[in-house]
Amino acid sequence: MSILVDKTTRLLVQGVTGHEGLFHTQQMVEYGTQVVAGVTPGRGGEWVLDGKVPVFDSVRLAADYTGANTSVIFVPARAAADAMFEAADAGIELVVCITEGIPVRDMMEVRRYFDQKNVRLIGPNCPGLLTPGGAKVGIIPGNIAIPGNIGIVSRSGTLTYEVLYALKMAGMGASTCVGIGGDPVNGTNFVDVLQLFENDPHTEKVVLIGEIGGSEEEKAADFISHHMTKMAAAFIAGQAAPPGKRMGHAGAIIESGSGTAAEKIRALEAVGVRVARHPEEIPALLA
Amino acid sequence: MSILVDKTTRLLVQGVTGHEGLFHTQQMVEYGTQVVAGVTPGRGGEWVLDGKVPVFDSVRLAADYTGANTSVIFVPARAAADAMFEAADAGIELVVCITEGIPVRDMMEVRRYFDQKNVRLIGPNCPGLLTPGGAKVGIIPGNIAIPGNIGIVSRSGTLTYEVLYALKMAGMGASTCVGIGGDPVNGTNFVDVLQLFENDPHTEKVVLIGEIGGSEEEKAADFISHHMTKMAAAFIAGQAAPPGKRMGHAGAIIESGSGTAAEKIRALEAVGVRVARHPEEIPALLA
Amino acid sequence: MKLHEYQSKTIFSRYKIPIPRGRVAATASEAKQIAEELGGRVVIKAQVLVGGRGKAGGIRLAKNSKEAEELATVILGMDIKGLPVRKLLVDETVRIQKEIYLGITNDRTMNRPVMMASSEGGVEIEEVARISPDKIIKTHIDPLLGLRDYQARDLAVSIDLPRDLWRGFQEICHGLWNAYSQSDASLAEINPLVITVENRLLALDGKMVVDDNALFRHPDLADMRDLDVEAAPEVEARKYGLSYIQLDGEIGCMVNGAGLAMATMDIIQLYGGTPANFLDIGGGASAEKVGAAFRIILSDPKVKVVLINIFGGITRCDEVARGILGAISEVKPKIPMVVRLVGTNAAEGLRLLGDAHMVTAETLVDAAQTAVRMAKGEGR
Amino acid sequence: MKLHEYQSKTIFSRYKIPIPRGRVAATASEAKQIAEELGGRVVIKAQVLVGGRGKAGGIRLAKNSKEAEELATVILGMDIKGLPVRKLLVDETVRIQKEIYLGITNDRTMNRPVMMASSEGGVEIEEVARISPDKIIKTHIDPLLGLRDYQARDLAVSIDLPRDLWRGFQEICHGLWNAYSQSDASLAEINPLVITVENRLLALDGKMVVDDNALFRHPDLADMRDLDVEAAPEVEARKYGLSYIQLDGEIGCMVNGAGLAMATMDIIQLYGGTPANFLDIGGGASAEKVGAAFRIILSDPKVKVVLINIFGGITRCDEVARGILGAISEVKPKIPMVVRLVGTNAAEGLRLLGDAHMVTAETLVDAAQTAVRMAKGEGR
Repeated sequence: MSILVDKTTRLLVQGVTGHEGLFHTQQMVEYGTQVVAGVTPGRGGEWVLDGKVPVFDSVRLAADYTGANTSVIFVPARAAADAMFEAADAGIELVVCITEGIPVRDMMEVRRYFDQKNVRLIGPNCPGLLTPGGAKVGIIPGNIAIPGNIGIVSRSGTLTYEVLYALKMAGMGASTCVGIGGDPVNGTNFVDVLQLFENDPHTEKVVLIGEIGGSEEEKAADFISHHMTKMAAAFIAGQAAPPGKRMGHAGAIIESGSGTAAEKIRALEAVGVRVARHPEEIPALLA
Repeated sequence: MSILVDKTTRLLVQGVTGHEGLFHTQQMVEYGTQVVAGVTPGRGGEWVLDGKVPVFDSVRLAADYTGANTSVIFVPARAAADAMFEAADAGIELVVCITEGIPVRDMMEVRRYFDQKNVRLIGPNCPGLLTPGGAKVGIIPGNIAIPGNIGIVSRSGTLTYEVLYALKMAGMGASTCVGIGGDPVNGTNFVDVLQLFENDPHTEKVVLIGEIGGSEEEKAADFISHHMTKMAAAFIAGQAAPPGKRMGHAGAIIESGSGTAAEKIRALEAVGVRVARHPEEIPALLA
Repeated sequence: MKLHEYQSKTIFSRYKIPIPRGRVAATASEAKQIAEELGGRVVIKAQVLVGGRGKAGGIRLAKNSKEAEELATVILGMDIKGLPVRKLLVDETVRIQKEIYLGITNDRTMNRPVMMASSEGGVEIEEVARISPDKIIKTHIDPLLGLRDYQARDLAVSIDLPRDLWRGFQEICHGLWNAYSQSDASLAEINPLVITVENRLLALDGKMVVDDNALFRHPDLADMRDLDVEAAPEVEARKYGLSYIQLDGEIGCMVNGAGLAMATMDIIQLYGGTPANFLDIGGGASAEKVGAAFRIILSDPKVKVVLINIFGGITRCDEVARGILGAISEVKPKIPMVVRLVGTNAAEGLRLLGDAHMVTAETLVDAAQTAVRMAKGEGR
Repeated sequence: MKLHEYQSKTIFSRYKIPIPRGRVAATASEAKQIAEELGGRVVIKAQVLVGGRGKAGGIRLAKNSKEAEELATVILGMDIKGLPVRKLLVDETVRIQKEIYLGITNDRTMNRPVMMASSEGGVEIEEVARISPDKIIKTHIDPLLGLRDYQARDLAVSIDLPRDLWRGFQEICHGLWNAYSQSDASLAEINPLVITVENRLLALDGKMVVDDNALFRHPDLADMRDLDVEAAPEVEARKYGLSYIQLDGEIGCMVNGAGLAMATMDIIQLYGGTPANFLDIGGGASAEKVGAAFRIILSDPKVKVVLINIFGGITRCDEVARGILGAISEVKPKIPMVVRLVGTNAAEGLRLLGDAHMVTAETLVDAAQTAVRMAKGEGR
């Protein structure tokens, strides 16, 4: 029915007592996600959300006491790399980092470490994961999607919500929606998620939402061409973006003339992916 | 007939133009080892040993041109870690580091890197490898051993020669002799080599030569007890050594009362290993 | 954040990279004095953060201190590609034997930094990459290990550097790597790195770009920011946590989320309009933020229509609508606006805006088409 | 190489670890002056590189500067476990609320450094390990990543440190890690790390051991070596590239190779003798090296016999024999010697020595048994 997260996910929230962390923890709990623990150093022993979620001083303690297997990170950018290392070293299997604005050097170190430890990282600078009707890990609004058989993977936030919402309006549901984030160096990429969707018996079609910068969309096209049997549609943001300027996301930039939307669209169309001209066209392409 | 090195080994010598490097390269060539290249930065394009061995400026160039798959390192201690990284990054499969006196911090970084890259390191501060009649990679004198079915693994240099020589005098030969070195942090350890000997159809018995310090001999005893079918004899040096003093080798020290010879002998005897009272007793124990 | 040549070279010299003697000047008389100190013959270089200074006449050779003063006066009066020249670097002149290239940047495909060297220095590296890519030698740096000495040596070997310069080149490589990693840079470049006729290596020109996200660790670098480089509205936007980039079109955009903001520009273009800007207001939409966004968009006289596209997820659309109304009553924009709200409580939000006689739309297609029509003066 | 308390604490303070105010003194009048500067009440600590200074009376409290001078005079006259006291540390006194432990060493089983903390400070950590091992909290440090902040925090949590001290404790952990790794230490220890009644953390005592092999990177640390710590012959041996450790026995040993040197000591003991030393002459055996080795062995008056055990591998035994003969003709030792040569050209070597009327042996067993008999005055 889904990839990465579902009703069995035992979630821990790093930065649970912060403004953002607490708000989204409540949203996740209300959605039905099993939030088993929170971590805020110095606040161990407290409870948040009217006694629903216990707070620990460290990830290790939280994981030991509660059996958490997934962590979502809401700590400030300057502490985020440490939070990711802490989660990986404590044996967490899936780490989802929402935090935006983490230095690239930190992320290169984190990525290097996670690759070698074989811990899966989603993000950073991402909206997280939503398995409609199953679990919500991150900040994707729960009410904009319904359960279904379409897998969505995206570098963007609200643009993804737009697509989920358009699908819902068309009566189409999602198996899992994965926001991989808009940073130039991140954890899981398009190809990783496409592989998971290809192997998931409950996903029948996939939507890829890319944008300018880097070459992950081209790699995705290559993967789709050689390894995917399922139907794929896509949208690439940034056709009107000028070169050399960062379009909000740290990774969304056309450098030395490469990483343009046109290139990416060409690569995807060349392998049979139907590329939408605008987000609201996606449902029709999947019909 | 052997483990790790044999007639097919294509050897490269790092530090080939140094005093030690050149002398031992000659010895290795005379023994019949296929020494295909040497490396000394700044000396690329020269030849040593009367045109027998070409010199390159880097390991990558040497490996690309000659197909070297094994490297032996004779560079000074302060450049040794870099030489090991260079070899690993150039795709060398087996790196043998003779150099003594490398800082522990360097070796911890090297070990961490090699573990993750899955490159095998022998040493440092070791005499290297000898497969009698096959190949000599390092500084073990070629004339003190004859081919045979006994595998030898040791933390020591001349003490090992003593044992090889005693075996030769008794008409007993070696499959391969592996000097793993006397430093506290090194590459391959006793257990790794015992595993290789256990799997080698031409090795029938093994000799382990340990010394005070650390707990590798205890780990070896544990391994022998659970995973070895072949007969094992051992000698442990340092029964008369006082605690708290480094006995020449950086790793040969009894610290906080642990790492004594008595402990190690007890551990080995407890799993049926015959422990010699002195090196010359070894051949009798194997008979 | 881009650093000026003089700032980059000052950082390089802290890491033992040899640079020409010289100093920065803000006036012609300072330039004259520096020229005197350096023996008269100097090169005067405009400090502006764009390429092509030389071709624009921003780099000139002075034979003596009087000429230095004259040329400084000329260059300080220049605008280069729209940027005013406020500072000059006055450097000793150097007799050059050969120009090479050395740089580091992040390779996002490999998730690690890459050091590049080329025997073809003095021209833009992108140019070398286009014409003779085999002249660029690359080595990737493990972020946990840092640059290894053998890697620097391999570069020296591969660009056929004379052997007597290897040691010095390796030291420069390590200096550049340390400057790069310890400054959280995303680019550090020496172009050209020259071999002088005296057979010394010297970093003649330098460029660094620092990761904005890491400036919290580098207050000294943050202080180096040159506000002249960016359009004033972009500077203003950053103050309010808005991400704004000015473009050439007629339809101003206000969107929440970077991806959606790009998609909004794209759909405007798709239907024949031209976006005037990229603007991401980020999470939430307080009257204060929306107001600042309005002011910034409207500061562009080319803007004929504003298209507001908000996806209400966690943020509720009725709250956003109230923010917009508050901002409008304060800013009082005189040009038409099209508002599209979607998601949580969108109906209520659209009702509030409709009551205030604003043009509302339900779909992105509808909003874009309406905005394009209005920009063309065709009314709704 | 062990560093003195005052040296270790000076290094700690460079890494922002808070230490008591204080200074080192070499004379009683200096101690008096420092005490005056610190307000009179001070603690005077003998700077010797052995444990148990306190029990030996090497640490005393002075109520005023006059008493400081008197106590300094006493302590500077002491020998502690055979080591003369040449320097004192004069520190301000501190009111202590609690003593904790913090240290780093290399864990050779894990091939990485380990940081240890304990709520039981002020006693030897080995003692804590023996009595209540669960009171020692350990965290291993990835040599490529360094200490992570969460690890320091986890230690603070695990030793039940009050929360208001966490931030300060984490900073001390980072300071200690940086001091450790940047000094190539094999031990860096703060014991006790105290919480004062004013609720401050303070490193009251400090110990560092630095990797001898890494001293080439740290000339400043190499200069700190205290030659008083080592027996004079050990210092002398290092000059010649010999590795020598003096023991209590009667049979002096000269061997090539550390493992074989230990095995030689072992076999002497096996046959009822007592080794007088460990001595590895390393590779080769020049007359100069052998001569120095003889002089060092013979400087020990307990030595009754010398056993020379050389395995000729790369080195040829006849060359070694000539080296021995050369050294003997120069040093002229007056006690008997047993020489065993084995390996390449052993026969020739033994013949040369036999001609010079030396006792030779072919096997290690024979050599050891002969030496033991001779030491007991039983002749060959």
